[in-house]
Amino acid sequence: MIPTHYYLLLGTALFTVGVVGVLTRRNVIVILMSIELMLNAVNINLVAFSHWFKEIDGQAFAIFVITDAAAEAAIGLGLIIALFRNKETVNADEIDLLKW
Amino acid sequence: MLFLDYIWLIPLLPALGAAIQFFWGRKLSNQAVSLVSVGLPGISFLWALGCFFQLLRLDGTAFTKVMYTWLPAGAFRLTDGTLGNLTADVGFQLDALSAVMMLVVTGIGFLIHIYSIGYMGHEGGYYRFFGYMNLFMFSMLVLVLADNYLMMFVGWEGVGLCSYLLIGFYFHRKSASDAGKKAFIVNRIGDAGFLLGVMLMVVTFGSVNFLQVSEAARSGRFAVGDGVITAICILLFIGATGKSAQIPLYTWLPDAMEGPTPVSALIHAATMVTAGVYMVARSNALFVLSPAAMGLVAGIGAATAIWAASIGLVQNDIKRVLAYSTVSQLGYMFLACGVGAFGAGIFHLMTHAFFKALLFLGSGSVIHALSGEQDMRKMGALWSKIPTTAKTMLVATLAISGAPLLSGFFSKDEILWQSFASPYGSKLLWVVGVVTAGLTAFYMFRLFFMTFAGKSRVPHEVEHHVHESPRSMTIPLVCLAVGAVAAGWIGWPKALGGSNHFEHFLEPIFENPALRESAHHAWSLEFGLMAFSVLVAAAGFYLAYRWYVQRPEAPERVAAAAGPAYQILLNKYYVDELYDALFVNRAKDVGNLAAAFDMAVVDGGVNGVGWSTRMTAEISRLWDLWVIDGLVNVLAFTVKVLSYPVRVIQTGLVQTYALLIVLGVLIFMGYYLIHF
Amino acid sequence: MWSAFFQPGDYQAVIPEILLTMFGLAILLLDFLLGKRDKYLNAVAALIGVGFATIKLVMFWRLLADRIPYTGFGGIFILDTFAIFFKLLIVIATGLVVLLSAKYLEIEDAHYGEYYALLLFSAVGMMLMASGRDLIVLFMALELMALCEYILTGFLRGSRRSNEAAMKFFLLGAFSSGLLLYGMSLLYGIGGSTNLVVIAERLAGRPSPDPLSWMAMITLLAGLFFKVAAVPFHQWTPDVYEGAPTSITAFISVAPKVASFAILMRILIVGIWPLRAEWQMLTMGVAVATMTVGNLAAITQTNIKRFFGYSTIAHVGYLLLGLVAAADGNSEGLTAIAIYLLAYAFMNLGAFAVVIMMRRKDIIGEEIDDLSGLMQRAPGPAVLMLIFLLSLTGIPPTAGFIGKYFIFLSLIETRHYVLAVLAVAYAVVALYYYFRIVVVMFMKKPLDTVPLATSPGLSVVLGVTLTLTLLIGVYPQPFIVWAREAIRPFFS
Amino acid sequence: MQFFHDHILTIVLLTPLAGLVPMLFIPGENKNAIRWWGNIVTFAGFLVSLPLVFWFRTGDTAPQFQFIEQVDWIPSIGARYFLGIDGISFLMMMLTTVLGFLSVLSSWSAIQERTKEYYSMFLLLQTGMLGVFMSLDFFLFYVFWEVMLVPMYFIIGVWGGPRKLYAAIKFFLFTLAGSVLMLLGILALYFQYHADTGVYTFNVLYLMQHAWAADLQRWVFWAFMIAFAIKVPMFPFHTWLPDAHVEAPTAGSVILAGVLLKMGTYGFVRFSLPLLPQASSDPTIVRVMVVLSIIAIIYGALVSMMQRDMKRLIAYSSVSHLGFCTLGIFALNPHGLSGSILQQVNHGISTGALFLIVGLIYERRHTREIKELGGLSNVMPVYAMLFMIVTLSSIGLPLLNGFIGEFTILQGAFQVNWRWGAWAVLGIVLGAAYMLWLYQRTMFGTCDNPKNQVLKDLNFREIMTLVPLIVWAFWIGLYPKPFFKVLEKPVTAIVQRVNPGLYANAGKISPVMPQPAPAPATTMGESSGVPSAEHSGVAH
Amino acid sequence: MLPQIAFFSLSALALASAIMVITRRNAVHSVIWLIVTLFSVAGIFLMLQAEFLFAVQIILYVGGIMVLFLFVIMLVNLDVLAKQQQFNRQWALALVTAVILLAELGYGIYQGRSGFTLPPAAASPPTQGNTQTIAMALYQNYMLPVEIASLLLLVAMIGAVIMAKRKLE
Repeated sequence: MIPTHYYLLLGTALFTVGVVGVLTRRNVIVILMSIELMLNAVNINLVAFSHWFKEIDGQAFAIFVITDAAAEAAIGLGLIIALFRNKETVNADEIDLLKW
Repeated sequence: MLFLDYIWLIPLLPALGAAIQFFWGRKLSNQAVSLVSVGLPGISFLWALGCFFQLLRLDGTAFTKVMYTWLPAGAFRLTDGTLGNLTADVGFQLDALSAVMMLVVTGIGFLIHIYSIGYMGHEGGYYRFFGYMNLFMFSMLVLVLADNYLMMFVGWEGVGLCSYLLIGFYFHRKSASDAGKKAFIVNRIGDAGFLLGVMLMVVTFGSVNFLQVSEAARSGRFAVGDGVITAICILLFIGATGKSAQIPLYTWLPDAMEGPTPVSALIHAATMVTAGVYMVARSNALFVLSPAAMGLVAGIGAATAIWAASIGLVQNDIKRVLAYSTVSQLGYMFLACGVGAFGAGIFHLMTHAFFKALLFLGSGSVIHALSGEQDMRKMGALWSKIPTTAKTMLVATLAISGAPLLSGFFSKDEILWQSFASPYGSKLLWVVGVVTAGLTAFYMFRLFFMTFAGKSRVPHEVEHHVHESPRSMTIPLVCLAVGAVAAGWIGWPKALGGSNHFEHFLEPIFENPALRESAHHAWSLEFGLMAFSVLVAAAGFYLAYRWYVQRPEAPERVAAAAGPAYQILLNKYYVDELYDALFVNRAKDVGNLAAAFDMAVVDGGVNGVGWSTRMTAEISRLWDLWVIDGLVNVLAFTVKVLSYPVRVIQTGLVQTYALLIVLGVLIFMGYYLIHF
Repeated sequence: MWSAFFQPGDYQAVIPEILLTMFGLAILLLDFLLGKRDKYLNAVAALIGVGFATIKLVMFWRLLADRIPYTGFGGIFILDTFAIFFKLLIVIATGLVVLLSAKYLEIEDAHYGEYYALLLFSAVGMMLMASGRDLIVLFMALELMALCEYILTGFLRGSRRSNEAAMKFFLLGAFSSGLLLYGMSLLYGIGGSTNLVVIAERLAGRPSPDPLSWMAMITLLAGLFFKVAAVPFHQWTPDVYEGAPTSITAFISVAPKVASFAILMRILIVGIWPLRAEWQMLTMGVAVATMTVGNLAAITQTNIKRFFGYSTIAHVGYLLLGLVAAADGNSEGLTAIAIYLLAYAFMNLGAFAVVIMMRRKDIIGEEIDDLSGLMQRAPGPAVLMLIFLLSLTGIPPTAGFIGKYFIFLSLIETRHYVLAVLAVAYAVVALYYYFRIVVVMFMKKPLDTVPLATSPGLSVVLGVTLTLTLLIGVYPQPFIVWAREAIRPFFS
Repeated sequence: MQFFHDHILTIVLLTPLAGLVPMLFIPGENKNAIRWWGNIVTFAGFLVSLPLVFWFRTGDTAPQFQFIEQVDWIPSIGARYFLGIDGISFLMMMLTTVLGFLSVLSSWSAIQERTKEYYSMFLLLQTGMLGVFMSLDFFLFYVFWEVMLVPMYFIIGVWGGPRKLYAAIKFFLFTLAGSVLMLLGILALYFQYHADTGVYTFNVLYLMQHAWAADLQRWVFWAFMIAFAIKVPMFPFHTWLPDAHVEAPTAGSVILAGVLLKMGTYGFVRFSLPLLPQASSDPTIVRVMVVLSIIAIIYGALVSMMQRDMKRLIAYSSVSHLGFCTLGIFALNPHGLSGSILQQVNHGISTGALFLIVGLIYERRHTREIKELGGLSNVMPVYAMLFMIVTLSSIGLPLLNGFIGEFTILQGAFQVNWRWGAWAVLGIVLGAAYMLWLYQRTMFGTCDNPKNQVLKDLNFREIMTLVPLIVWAFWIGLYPKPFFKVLEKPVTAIVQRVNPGLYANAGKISPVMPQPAPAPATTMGESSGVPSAEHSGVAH
Repeated sequence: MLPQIAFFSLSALALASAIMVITRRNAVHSVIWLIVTLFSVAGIFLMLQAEFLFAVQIILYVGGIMVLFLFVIMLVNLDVLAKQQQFNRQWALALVTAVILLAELGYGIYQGRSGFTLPPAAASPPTQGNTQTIAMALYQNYMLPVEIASLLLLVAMIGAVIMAKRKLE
């Protein structure tokens, strides 16, 4: 029987990896993937809790999170394409027209 | 009691004249102007006479008429803890004292108005001159007829203003307007003292009304030598020194000679400058309660008398000589008041009004004849050319030097005698008085001889059209000459078998138990002193005769011999320079300093609000910024400095923002994990 | 079994949302039928939808005013006066933005039906945010709103600025919702349920100190503060404001703020009320930082949209102060937030309406200097702008003052004197930068003479916002009553 | 008529605002029509306020506050539309209506561009100022207090001199900084009153009857003090004044000096003293206030002596004069207070007139540099005469208004501590110095500057802008009794609140003055027809 | 014993592949590694008796989203990218921050573990299968969110269309 907080720690670790990805990678697509990582981490938490509580809400929540992830992915990739059309780049640190 | 009931007409008529001049004067012809502005004071003179005679029928009781409540300032706490209610009325009080003043002012004022018609005939701003003169008459009459100190202060300030305006009448002359300003501000300093005195009086007596105050003072609630009373008296006396040009505030009077001569005669000889004496006499009930104050008054008076006389010895400007003699004579009057002889003081005030006004008008007539020349060294041998002026001047000179049986003789000797005999008096004061008498005789005759006797030093282009003044000027001279001779007789002393009417007339106002027994000195002593003083005066006359008629070159030698002393006298003891150095310039410096301070520090300080903890390196650069442009720029700069980090982190890079978000979370968590 | 979960009332309770959704879908279809110059009919349709929704909401209000709220969908959805108040605000703001948009989109040559559809959908999301009482509902609604905003921000596909803004907004938004989700997951773990009420009960029972719940709270609040643009989660605001189409800037400067504050209040006051000591501390720090950054940074801005971005941040700071007071159980704090939002919505939309008028064919008109001499060129808009700026500064008798008044009052009542003094000090700073615009408008010479863009829609917006800005300022009585009624559910 | 009588305050308050509406419909280029309308409206404003002079009741039977009007405004926070005047506000009001009209009249030829906005701003300003003096509800008061800032800002900032923007924003920032602090103070009182009585109210009369905790009083006093001191302006806060005055157009300066500055002193009299009696009579606070006042008196005088710009000079002289006012207030006795209030009116008259006079010469010569002028009395005798009278009234010459105020203030200060009197008297001397010096430098001497030799003397309109003030000055100087009667009751009430000791054992009367002391007036607020209590529906 | 092994191997795999995701130079490789991560997470779900979720994870994520990613990568494929610097300037700072974050979160959870180790709330053992339960939950308790989700997906679609389309009519 695995104690619940093991799962939580795993989730947190995964989450952090995602965060690192978002903070450090230049490629917007990879950033998007990192965000997916974060969401997955959250899902682990949710499911772990739901399993521990022996009730279903957590899993339902996870489903919604996945839906949201899908939607975000769609829009994000759309934006990336539009951006790519406009300025031939997918590097996060090259979109700095707006500052100060 | 027709006249008394309408006593308020006396000040009001001149005021009316003034108003007319100010509003329509420019459109009126000179005749109309003189008609209005001389006629109205004339009427008020007649009215004053009427009042006077009706007053006599009231045998000694004061007549008061309250017009309306002027200043109902409301409730307050007296120093003795009782609850008072300060109200000052617009009211008039006519008793012996104010009656004398009233007559002097209206009478002599009237004459001088007549004189001015001729004297100012050719001046521009004729209407303005008479407007101011009438305004002065009004203020002076309010001053002497008021029934409380505040009303008196009204007149007090009013005359100050008029003297300011009249001294500066030739306002295009800078010296004139400067002199005017000086006069007003020096007066203001005195007035400040007066005001403080009045305030202290209010919190002490709860009233400013003459009768109530003196009643309270005589009621015995206050011991002789009471500190508060002394304070009041000294403060009031400071006011008096300002107005009556006593040490240390006398410097404005000689400068005041910048004004037209009639002004000098009316304001700076006959009436305004005596206001201080009048005020002290008016407050006699207070002064007798404070020997210290009395001593001060006497001391200052005596000192001023001899001081000014000594300066007068060497002045060459005819009017300045007269000015210093006025200061000195005023000193006499204060001496009299100081030794408790208020009656004598007022008596001298009256006589002095006659002969000094005469002297000024005479000198004015001389100046008129010499078409504006005031330096005695350019005069001489005018006796034959302007005889009337010369004769009247002679009378006046004799009177002021105390030649027996002329007005000056009686009043001056009364004072000398009192200063010798009165319990407040002392030998020293008497000696000073006598010496001053000698000096007076000397410099007055010096003036007379330099002007009328000897050989003519008048430049030729002036010489040939030297002429006697017109009627309008000579008539007043004659009238005043008569006064100068006869005015003294109403005060004929007992020592010479007279029955001092004047004394008795003023008795009810100055009744002072302390002086009752001062009478029983041997008349022989009084007579002896009298004779001595006459001799001293004669000596002064003789010296003047020797030097300025017989051996005109003598004065130079003396001056040379005297050396520095002469210079000091000539430069009036350098007092003006001293005051400039001490006060006037300092005040300006402080003003400059304050202005600079304001620009720099205060503004800067206030602008520093919100700035507080900027890096000190910036401050030096910012200082100018503050001083120049103040809060707004500093705030702007502050904010720019503050918004600098904000802008730096606003890099426009997504991941920086994300990092900041995480950092935020991090910091909050850290805070809690550490804090709890 | 069926009826165990649904009362027929449940669907009635969401009729406004349904209406808006329907109209949104209808517009998507209608758009195909419309020729290039009939596109304004989309706007009309949207307006009709908004109108119906408004009417329905008003009816709800009459129904529920000072009664117990209606909870549906098995308790995950609550319709109380609070929700209705905020929904009304959201719907009206949306309507005004629709009015603003038509002319602007024509000038930008981006007049498509999807725009209005998305506006309506995001409005739906916001309304559900206002009345969700369950983490899942709140999250989904939030995402709905957010996604629509991302798209709308990037709606001018041709413009790189718009594009960039959308990208940034999206990345940061997704990232922050990741944080939010993490917090929610922990909260769920702590509470054993996604229902705020249950969570509150469980939280109250937990031992203290309780690092786990702090983690949950902080990550959750980080997500929410991001939405309301509070420091240090604010940085997307100026960039997005500048890049987005002006009408959308106006929209996201008002409606999402309202909705986000609704959800913030719901979660803080209901969900994690037991942790109020902690989140008060947090909010206090954030509020001060937010006011400081917003006010100070606004001074040096030259682009007016960016300027309003920072001014928004400053206002958020004031609003958060209301929460600080509320943490001490002071109802005025929440009333303050409600009224402040009310006032803020109208004055800000009004100001943006004037800014939009500055956008003319081939004149961007987004620099502050473009307003130079507006008084000579167009007295009407200039004076209106003046009034809105006064209101934003908080000078009586305008709406902004009433809002600030309640904030100050709540702070005084809860004895946060230092905060109060700080707040008023920043009000003075605010005067300084808002009046920079006044100076430009009234005391500088005009630069160009091209007449301002006008349209019936804009006029209506200006009229409405002006009326309300002044009305709330001069006769706030009814609004105060409503606001108090709105926050009653939290304190009864 | 009855209606007019009952609602006169509202009518006076709204007349300018009502006049503003038609103004907006006059086409901007029709300048003369706008000028006429502006003058008509302000004159009407003066006329409608005139009946108060006859209707205002004095004496013991009169209520504390008269012409009370109150309507519920924001019941939910207990704010009311509550107007009412006592003697103090009555005088201030009249000053406002008169000066308002005169300054508008004076701008006829001075304001050439953007006339319409100018007059509109003035009408707005007029309403704001009147509101401040009338309102007895703190909330209402604050609203008016802020409202009036905006038009003033524009009057300075649009029609002002070279550094107008700086001066305008400085004015606005200073005043706002103060007034927001005041708002906090108000809220503190408001909340405390509710805490003590369970009633939310801004009703000043209620708050005045409440007994506040000492430390609360002290804090609130400082909050108010800063707001009012900036407005007055008292010594360290005065630096905005010279800038504002120098840059503002003539009429702006007139209103600024004549009315706006009074709001500070009025605030002290109306709110600080009766609301916070312990704090206001606290020795240290009194000492601070008095010292600041005396510094202001002397400092202002000295600085103005050194100014080269006429307006700056007069601005600093205002600092000095208002120092007298604050000094009188914090003497906390009837003489000090009534003198102070009277002096505020006087300052409005004299300094207002002085600014008008400077404006007249500025219109002709477009300079205010003193050294540019000189010997003007040769070419402009009428101008010179009027200037002289105004100068005299400003330096407090008896028979003119200045003296009455200053003497009474000094008397009041002297009663508390003779040193205060002594120091303040210094201010009078210096006052004479700088004013006469100014007069001498500008009016006297030879008129050698060719630019000055061609100057025209005043025309009828210009004379008419000055005459009313001069008449008023003489009225106060010659027969101030009515003013004292008007002030007697409110002043007594205030003194009884701050300094009750003064009337203790009033039976003991000085032997010198047989008149009885004024009967202690009824305590504040009662007999002013305030409804029982308004409870606000705050749901806690 | 077995669960432990499974758990640790799965988590190790998940983390390792996740790190690979964020470190790969070529985006396509990242996608591949991400798929690995998703699989292992799916395994975790399975361990937690969330069969339905396991399925969803595989089908939706791996089958849907990841394909989408690959498409886009192909679409915007720039070989320059592969040669460019992969990490931005702040990476070191970011790394440190993230580690601290991990530490703090970990600490928090570790502190809170007591709440989870005690025997879980005795909920009724599931009467029907996991899928059924979820279905009941979604279509009964969470009807409203489901509808929102539908709207959400619609919006996503519209958005994707607007953004990705070359030009709107």
